[in-house]
Amino acid sequence: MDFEPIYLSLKLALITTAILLVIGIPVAYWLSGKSTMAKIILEALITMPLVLPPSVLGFYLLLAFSPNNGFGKWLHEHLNLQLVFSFEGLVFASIIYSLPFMISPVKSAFSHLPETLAQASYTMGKTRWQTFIYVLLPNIKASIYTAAVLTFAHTLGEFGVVLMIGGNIPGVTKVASIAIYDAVETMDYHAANQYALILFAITFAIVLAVFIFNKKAVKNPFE
Amino acid sequence: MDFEPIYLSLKLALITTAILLVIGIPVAYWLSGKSTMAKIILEALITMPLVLPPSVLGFYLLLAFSPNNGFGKWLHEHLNLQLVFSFEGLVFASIIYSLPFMISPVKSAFSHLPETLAQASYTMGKTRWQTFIYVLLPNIKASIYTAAVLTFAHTLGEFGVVLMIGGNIPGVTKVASIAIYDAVETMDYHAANQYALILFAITFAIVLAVFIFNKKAVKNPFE
Amino acid sequence: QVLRIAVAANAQQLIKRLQKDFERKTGIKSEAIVGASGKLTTQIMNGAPYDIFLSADTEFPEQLYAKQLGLLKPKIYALGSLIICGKTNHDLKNWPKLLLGSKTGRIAVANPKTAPYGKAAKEALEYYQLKDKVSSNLVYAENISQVNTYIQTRAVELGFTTESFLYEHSDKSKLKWARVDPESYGKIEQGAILLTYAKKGKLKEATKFFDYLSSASAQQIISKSGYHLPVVKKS
Amino acid sequence: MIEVDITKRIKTYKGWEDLKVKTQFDMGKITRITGPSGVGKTTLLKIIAGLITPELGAIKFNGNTWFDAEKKFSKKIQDRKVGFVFQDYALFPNMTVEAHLAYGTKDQTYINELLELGEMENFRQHLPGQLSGGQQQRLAILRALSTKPVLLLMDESFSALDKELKGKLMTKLQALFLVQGTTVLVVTHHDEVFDQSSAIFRLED
Amino acid sequence: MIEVDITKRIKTYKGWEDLKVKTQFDMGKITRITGPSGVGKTTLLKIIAGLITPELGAIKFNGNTWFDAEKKFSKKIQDRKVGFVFQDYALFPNMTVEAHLAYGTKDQTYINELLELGEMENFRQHLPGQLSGGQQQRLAILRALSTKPVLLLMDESFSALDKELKGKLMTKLQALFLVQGTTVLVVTHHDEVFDQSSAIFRLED
Ligand SMILES: Nc1ncnc2c1ncn2[C@@H]1O[C@H](COP(=O)(O)OP(=O)(O)OP(=O)(O)O)[C@@H](O)[C@H]1O
Ligand SMILES: Nc1ncnc2c1ncn2[C@@H]1O[C@H](COP(=O)(O)OP(=O)(O)OP(=O)(O)O)[C@@H](O)[C@H]1O
Ligand code: MOO
Ligand SMILES: [Mg+2]
Ligand SMILES: [Mg+2]
Repeated sequence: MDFEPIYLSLKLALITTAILLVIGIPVAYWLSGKSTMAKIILEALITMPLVLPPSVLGFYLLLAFSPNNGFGKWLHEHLNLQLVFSFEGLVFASIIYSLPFMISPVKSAFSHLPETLAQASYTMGKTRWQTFIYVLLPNIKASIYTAAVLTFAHTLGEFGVVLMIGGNIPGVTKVASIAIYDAVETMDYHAANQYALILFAITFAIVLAVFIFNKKAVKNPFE
Repeated sequence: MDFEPIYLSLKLALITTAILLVIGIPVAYWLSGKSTMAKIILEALITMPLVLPPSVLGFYLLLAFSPNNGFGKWLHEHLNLQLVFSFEGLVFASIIYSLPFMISPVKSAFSHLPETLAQASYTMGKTRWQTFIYVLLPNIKASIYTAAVLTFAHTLGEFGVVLMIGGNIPGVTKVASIAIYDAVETMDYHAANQYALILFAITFAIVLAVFIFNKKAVKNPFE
Repeated sequence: QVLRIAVAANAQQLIKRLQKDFERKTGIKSEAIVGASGKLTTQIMNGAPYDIFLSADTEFPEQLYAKQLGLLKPKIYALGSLIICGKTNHDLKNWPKLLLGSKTGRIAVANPKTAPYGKAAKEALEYYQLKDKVSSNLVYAENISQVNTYIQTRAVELGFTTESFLYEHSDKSKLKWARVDPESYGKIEQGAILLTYAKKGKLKEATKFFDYLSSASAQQIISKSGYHLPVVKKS
Repeated sequence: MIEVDITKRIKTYKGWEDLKVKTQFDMGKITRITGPSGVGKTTLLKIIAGLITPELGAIKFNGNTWFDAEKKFSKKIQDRKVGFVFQDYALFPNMTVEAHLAYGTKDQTYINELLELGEMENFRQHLPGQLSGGQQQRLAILRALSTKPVLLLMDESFSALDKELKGKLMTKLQALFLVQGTTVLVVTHHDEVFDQSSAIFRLED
Repeated sequence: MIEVDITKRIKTYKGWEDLKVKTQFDMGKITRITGPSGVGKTTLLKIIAGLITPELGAIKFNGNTWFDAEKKFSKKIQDRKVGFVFQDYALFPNMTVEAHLAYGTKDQTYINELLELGEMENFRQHLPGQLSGGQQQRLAILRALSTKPVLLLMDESFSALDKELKGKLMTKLQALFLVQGTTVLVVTHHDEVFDQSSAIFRLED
């Protein structure tokens, strides 16, 4: 049993979730502000990558990032960044693919917060940023945990995009989802079950830990 | 250009979203109540289908529902229900696959509501059900729209599960995502682009309409 | 219902031609369900409504037959031919030397575990003792179609694929290619099987198509689509 | 007669403390509940309404048991037919003023009567977010009345109203209580709330 | 001197109405703002704090322009250095009592001073959800004071407190205002709020 794919998967999912937390939450906050037509359109656009089958999304990404085509070539020559057949590419693709699962629920949560919370903070001389960090974020913790868990799980199971732009290179882009898929394709059901079980067990433990932690944080005040 | 796959996809996504609204919201509500260990574990479990690559999930569903095996056989003989290579099967699989995207954000939204809202309704003699329908639901509208949009888009783009247990049968299980995939695989990029564009345009219009409607519903009180 | 033929991804171009010819001759309409051989096999084992299966190898049809999912013993309908090709500036005539010498970019092969063409490519690389030299350049595709996609989009410089790729590629001008010496890899025997499912109403049509596969006109199409013809065994 | 004899653990500045209440309230009367901030007045009202469960004791309403810790019995909130005016109003953000009342009664005449009583006739279509503090408080009172409760529990329900309005409103409310035979428990720090004809219960530490 | 001369469209029962206010408030003094429910008292405070933008007019604070509709100028809320006690408190559900104050000042001595002033020393670790109504209201006042504002805006901020507590608190607050030179605008319906030494501004329809 080769544990490298599982390690790679967890690494990919962790990095993707971390980056999405950093990018997604501020964007969600911004979107939750006074809604303009531009914001609404942007929000709808963020949902669009979902509509394409992952492998087709992967195909379009492949076109965009192929080192021999315009944009991919430019990236390669100027930033020395290769987004096909590389781990960085997987991270990038996963971010695009999971973006809406981070942004949308968090945005809704922000928009459900009463506006006097932020106002109270502003009158205390706090900037928008301080207000965001100390007042708004902590009060939508449950939604953020949920969004992070969905993103994490979704990235672990992602497969079509990864298969297309990753190239299944052992130790670099051969993540667990592909290893399981391979095992199923070769009808090595034993290996498939083993991989699936391990992935399940690890993820289940992580998700459970997050939820229990969340429960503790939002405890019933009369207990 | 064959429009049947697009029609099938929209039908599948609509039915799945509708069923998930009906099932998912009450479950989310139930989960948002006094949190017990059992609920936390269940919530973690709901996330698990995500962790598997879709085609592998499809594989396990195929095994479970295969008319040759125990459960699938039973379904077939007693309920005359065949869940492999049939549209019903796709609906069923999509429901499992998209479940967490409906339940998790809605659950978080419920748990962010102040508990005095429900209490006020109970003192007015209203049952839990009435309270749910008239008080709680309307106050998490934004989250429900978001969850529905994510579910809808996710089902449209779903592909691995569908391909595995649906089998790409024209008019029955050949949805747009598979048609696009097919087109890419056969290097008919023109058709792929066309399908992708149409799917994009339709979905974009639907999503935009939902968001605009949502904006109108949650209007700024000082306007 | 029309006749349903499950087809390995490498033969998706071939099947279109065969379908057209078959319909012209018999008036029987058919539809092709294209996929990786392994996936199609799993589906058939679990009740997929397919009448005929054209695999990329012989193992999968044999497995189906062993499970009594086939009506007749599988037969070989074509021998695959492996090529190396790419949108490259290099001349591929003497490709083993090219790979040995100059610095090449990424090379796509189908997954040797799941796709017969991948296995063949691996054998060829071993035969020319290039395996270690190029191993860091290799990327693995799910199936042969994905290799083709990589070649098409120039995500890779070279790829090992089926000769029939050349017959579906519309714009061949930029494409360089060379046949891989059949000596260097094991035969890619592609097997077909008439499935038990056909008994549910399409038996006559399915049998006709199964027989048609060995007809002269079918063989002509096969050999013009990038395949060799199987040596007909007397039984 | 409402008989209350309960013990509830609450968390105060001293840590966990027992809130012990043993008293009786007359039916058909208004009783004012007073006491220092944080002593447990709101908690007591919520216990009577069934929103908080005490650890020990029992509550009887007119001879009917509403709560009995020993028998592990607690009458359903819905069946207690109380009206509750929450200290923080707990209005429904999605409902207009009129919808709040229509949620409690189908009787349009009664709805109009209530709107007039609270001087809210001209705010029928307003949402809570569009109301001033005093308007919200009045709506909270009207909503609690909409179900014609047998027992009305009011938690500091006049604090946001000006003297004139408060005076008029209390006169009209007292008339209504008389007609409907409502028993009223009202938590307040303000002497002028129902000052005539009301009993006082003082909750002490 | 605070000079206010503004017009704001608000939605009342008559439809869209103009709230017109033209007045001056003395510096370093307490001014009570009264007026019928819904007349626009809260709106006025929010306009002064910069939370609501009027359509017309200007606001000057000690000669400095805070708002000028013609010049499209509005001083940032953060830079106005006001303290605001919201009618509905707007406490931060995630912060303990002590954290609320620490959010406004780094000075632990001052925090302790405030806690004592509000008789909240023993609730340092409580979250708003664990506080009684009166405790929440006191926290709202203390939080507004934590930044030592030049101008304190209080919206019906004593309504949930009992007479004794209110009396003590107001005496202590007045001393503090004197020391810090705070200008105070307090919206209230209750005559006993800062009854001595305060000016009155009545907002009419
Ligand atoms: N959810 C809670 N969890 C823990 N303790 C609480 C909770 N709610 C209230 N308490 C505590 O219980 C005590 C009584 O609270 P209660 O709200 O009943 O007071 P009250 O008499 O209504 O006071 P006030 O006049 O200030 O509204 C307070 O000390 C408060 O800190
Ligand atoms: N967000 C809003 N949208 C529309 N109208 C509003 C909004 N907030 C308040 N109003 C209206 O503006 C008017 C003034 O409200 P404001 O809150 O300033 O009154 P107030 O003088 O503070 O009354 P109270 O003493 O009842 O608190 C009210 O008639 C109210 O209905
Ligand atoms: O079974 Mo295939 O034709 O190698 O993808
Ligand atoms: Mg209270
Ligand atoms: Mg007000």
